[in-house]
Amino acid sequence: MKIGVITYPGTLDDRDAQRAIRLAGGTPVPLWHADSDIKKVDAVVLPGGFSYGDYLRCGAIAAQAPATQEVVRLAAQGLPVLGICNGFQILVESRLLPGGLIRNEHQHFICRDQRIRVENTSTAWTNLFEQDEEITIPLKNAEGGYIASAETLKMLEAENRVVFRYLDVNPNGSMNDIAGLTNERGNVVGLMPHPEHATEAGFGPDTDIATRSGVDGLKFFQSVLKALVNA
Amino acid sequence: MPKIIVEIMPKQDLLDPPGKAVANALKRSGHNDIVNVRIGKRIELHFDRPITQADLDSAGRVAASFLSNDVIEDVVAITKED
Amino acid sequence: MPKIIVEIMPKQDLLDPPGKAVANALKRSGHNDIVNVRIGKRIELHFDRPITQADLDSAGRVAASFLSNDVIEDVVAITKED
Amino acid sequence: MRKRPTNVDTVSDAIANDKEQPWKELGLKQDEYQEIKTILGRRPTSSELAMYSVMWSEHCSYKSSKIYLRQFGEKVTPAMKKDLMVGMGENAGVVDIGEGLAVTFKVESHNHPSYIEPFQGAATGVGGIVRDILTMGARPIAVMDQLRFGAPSDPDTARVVHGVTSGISFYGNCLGLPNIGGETVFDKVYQGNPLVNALAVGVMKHEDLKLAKASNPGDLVILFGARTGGDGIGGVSVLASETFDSTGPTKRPAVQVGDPFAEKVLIECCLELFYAGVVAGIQDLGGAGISCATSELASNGGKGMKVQLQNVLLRDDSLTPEEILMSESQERMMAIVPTKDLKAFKAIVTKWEVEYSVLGEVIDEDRLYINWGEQEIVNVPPRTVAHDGPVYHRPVEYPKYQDALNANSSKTLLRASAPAELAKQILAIVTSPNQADKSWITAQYDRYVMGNTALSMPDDAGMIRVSEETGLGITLATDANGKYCQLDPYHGAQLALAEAYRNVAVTGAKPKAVTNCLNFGSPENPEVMWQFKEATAGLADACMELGVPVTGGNVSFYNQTGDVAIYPTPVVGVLGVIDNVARRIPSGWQDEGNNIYLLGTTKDELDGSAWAETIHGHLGGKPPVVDLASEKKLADLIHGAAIQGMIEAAHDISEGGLAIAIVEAALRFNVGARIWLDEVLERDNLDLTAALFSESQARVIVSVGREDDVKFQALCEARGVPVLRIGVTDKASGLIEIKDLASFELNEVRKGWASTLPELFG
Ligand SMILES: Nc1ncnc2c1ncn2[C@@H]1O[C@H](COP(=O)(O)OP(=O)(O)O)[C@@H](O)[C@H]1O
Ligand SMILES: [Mg+2]
Repeated sequence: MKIGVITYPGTLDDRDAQRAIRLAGGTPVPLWHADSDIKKVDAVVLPGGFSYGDYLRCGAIAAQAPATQEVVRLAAQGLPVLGICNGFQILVESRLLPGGLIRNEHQHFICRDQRIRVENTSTAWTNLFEQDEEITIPLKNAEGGYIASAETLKMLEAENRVVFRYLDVNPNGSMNDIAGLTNERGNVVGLMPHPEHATEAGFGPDTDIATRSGVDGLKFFQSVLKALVNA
Repeated sequence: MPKIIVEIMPKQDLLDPPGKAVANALKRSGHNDIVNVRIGKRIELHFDRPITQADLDSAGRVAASFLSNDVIEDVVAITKED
Repeated sequence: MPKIIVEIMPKQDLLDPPGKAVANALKRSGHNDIVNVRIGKRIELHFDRPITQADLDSAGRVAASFLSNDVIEDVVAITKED
Repeated sequence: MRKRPTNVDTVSDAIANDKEQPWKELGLKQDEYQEIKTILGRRPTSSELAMYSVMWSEHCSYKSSKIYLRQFGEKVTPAMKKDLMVGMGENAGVVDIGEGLAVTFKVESHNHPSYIEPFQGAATGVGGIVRDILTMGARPIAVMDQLRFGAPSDPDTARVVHGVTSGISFYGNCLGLPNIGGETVFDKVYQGNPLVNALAVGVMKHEDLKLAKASNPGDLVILFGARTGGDGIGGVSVLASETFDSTGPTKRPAVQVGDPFAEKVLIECCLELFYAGVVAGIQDLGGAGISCATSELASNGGKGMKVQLQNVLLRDDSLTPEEILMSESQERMMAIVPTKDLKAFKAIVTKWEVEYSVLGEVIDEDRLYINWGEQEIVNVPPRTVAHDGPVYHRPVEYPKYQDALNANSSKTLLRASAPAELAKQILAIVTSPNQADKSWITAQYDRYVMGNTALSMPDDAGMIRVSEETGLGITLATDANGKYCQLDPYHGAQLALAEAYRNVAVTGAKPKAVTNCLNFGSPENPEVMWQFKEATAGLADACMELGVPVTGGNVSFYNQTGDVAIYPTPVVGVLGVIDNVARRIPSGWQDEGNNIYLLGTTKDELDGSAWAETIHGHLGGKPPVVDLASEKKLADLIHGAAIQGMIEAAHDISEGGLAIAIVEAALRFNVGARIWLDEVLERDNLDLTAALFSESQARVIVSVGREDDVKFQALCEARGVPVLRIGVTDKASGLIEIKDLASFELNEVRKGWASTLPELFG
């Protein structure tokens, strides 16, 4: 299975996303923001980073890129898309997901090992999790506060579209402790924490067993492979 | 230099963490009469020729579609300065 | 709601990375007449009573000393709105 | 549009008429100005004056430190040079780490700008050091930051702390470089002179090594990256006002604004240029901008250059040639490109949307010619600008206060003997700003990006995997103890090296090379110069003894307010190599029932300690005794034991002594321990205060699984490392229990330890 990873100017976690796809058993395909040809990939990851410096609004400039436009078009046809951190911001700016992401409540960039709960396991990227499974993956952002109007929030909750919720601490002031969302169809998922940084033992978050041995993020990428096989 | 000035504010009923932080700091330093602070953007678009009505129209479109995000922000003013 | 609006821009000679990024994005989407973009702040100070001259004076001091950093920014306008 | 200036001071003007020049305002001495006239056989043009004045400044020419820095290159054995691919003098040193890979690393100061504008000062500090690493042909892979702030209680400290940490966070995070460690120290001596040092490290294949030289006549000189603007050139305004008509800008800003996004793009673009093989030489633009890049590239290559300064792409057309020559606009590079490769060069920079312009070409003549349109404004031998600057033998004087300071030992300070009192002291030190949890700062830094971070804060050193195939990795630690250096700069510098070396060793890596950033007061003060002389000698001697070469570094003088200098603060960074990062040793305990050993012996050494400072507000006496032979033995032992997988955790003992080391090892994973000190007290003949808080060197605590008990002790004995079992880990209790002394609830200790910085800085 070929999974594309888009690199924008200022993208940082693209190689990490590619490594995670490889570790899950998929074939990563590097994609370039300026190219609307996304090489017939079976799914796309919009990785983390600071596309265009995150100036103006995070993800706003990247949302205009030819590759993003193509992803928006194909997402409507069911292409699985995962937006991580800056990728989530790009999805929001592209209107593939509702609401907005603003400056963290405490005003600082924050990097921490974050516990979250998986509340929707029917998406393309979460089907291997147990309902309400609690996992730990790194979080690192300065603009991760999720906001939306009261109606939007109500709709998201009613339609079970909140996929991930923060546990223990709400690290950025997100409404309803929202860490990640999906679209109506369940093929597009965006979240602030970074599953790709918890896919290789030795380089992930700490666990009770050993330093940096957490690999809870691996299931995101295995899930999409499974969804693609079943599709 | 001729310029068009676009002013954008966070939506009234949505959170504005930087504004809140500044409001708290002002309160701590005794400015009790300021009940609230909101922080938005002032974007200057510079031209090297006089600005036309067409420029203003086009700036309005850019302001609504790209410079601001209407889910979380409002364009509160578009003015020109010669 | 009565408010004082403080407008702050990056100093002219200094690099303004956000402005540069937006200018480039506008160029890419065909807005070739915009030669430069600068991005500053628009800060609203809200009051729950009419604004006095004393408020404006005090806002001027706060704008110069706290809301802006005079090493890299200029306060370009202080206005009130009732 | 502001207009491009035409009225410039040309070489023919300079030949035709002598005139008053503002050499003094530009920081030159009378004899230096005379020397320039002698070199040129005429007065300099104002552009030449701009170039010489900035290149001959302390910052660029190292004129006061040069004679001392030489010893880093001289006090070396052939064995130390063996893996050194590039030594002192280049943008950064390069070390062969095997498998065809090389590592380049360097630490640099950005102290003064970070006081004026903390956010931008610190941000551009990170940007600058990263470009140094990139210039060597390497991909930058991590950063670290070494910070010294004033007293936490001072009202100005919060401004600097917030600005500096968010500046480092912003720039480093946006570049996608994991921050893998650093230092944070508060002391009122740094009040008006905070220290902001930043370290960057990069990796490359041997064959990708690049040097900053222009050696082939005909090659093109290309400036690329950000446009040149009027920032960071406050100083040359005197020249601008002289040569420019009255409508022009008068005062340019003295600070620079960084654009990490532009730098990130520049990094990727440069690496692509390197791999394409289209760059014959490259230099980053830092201090002294184009003046530095042109003269150094030409001088290093033993050639000359012809440059058209009007080809420089500007943000502001009104910049004068002098200002363009000196502008310190960030995120720029200068490349030397063979004509035949121009097309390929263009394609790559265009792909990355990076602007460039061809400024001129390399010529086969020992001359740097710079033109402004038709007019010649610079005509100089490049070496005289870049390398043959003044060298000072500044007066040196033993400080008048030194003897009294050394005589004022901590021996007279009251020592507690009641267990409750000692327990209180432990907590006081654990929660003091200098020993407290640094997460408030480090949580603002991305430690995950790139997916190769094997160790970072709060472990003793940072560790990065450089080869995904073999697991080959590097370790980095930096240290400096200004108080020790104030008491004795020679040994203080050695103690900094010893601690960084030990911090690298406890991760299981082999220490390999050294960088340094020497932060001192004014070189014009003979007592400061004495400290500098002592510190450099101490460091060079210790490097020789430990067999680790200095590969590069940086000097920052004038860190003083009025007559009051900072403590001498030589930050020392040690690079280690580990053949597989999977064997790394963390600093905290994790398993149940492991034995805890104290390696090394403890002396009664409390002068300059955290105990003396926190409990008594005292600084005086002599720092702990340096014992490099023992450091080396200890490092070899840990390396040997790590290869056999015997050590579960290792944590070095430094500021705060054994007590703090125990607390830190427990807090790492929230695993407690039962500790007994009777044998230490007896063997080393100590009282409890010394056992808990002495800062004796060459000591480490390690935890070892029971099954390896006999083997480990035998290994220590065989290698002559003193070893004593002082406890066992205890996972379930949630306590640190020190026999006959006190029992600490880990959760309570953590609360105090973790809340200090948030309470101070929000
Ligand atoms: N300014 C900083 N930037 C990055 N890391 C830091 C900084 N200050 C402290 N740290 C990290 O926090 C941890 C604890 O620091 P410290 O107590 O100084 O270590 P040590 O006990 O080795 O002296 C270390 O991992 C160190 O690298
Ligand atoms: Mg340590």
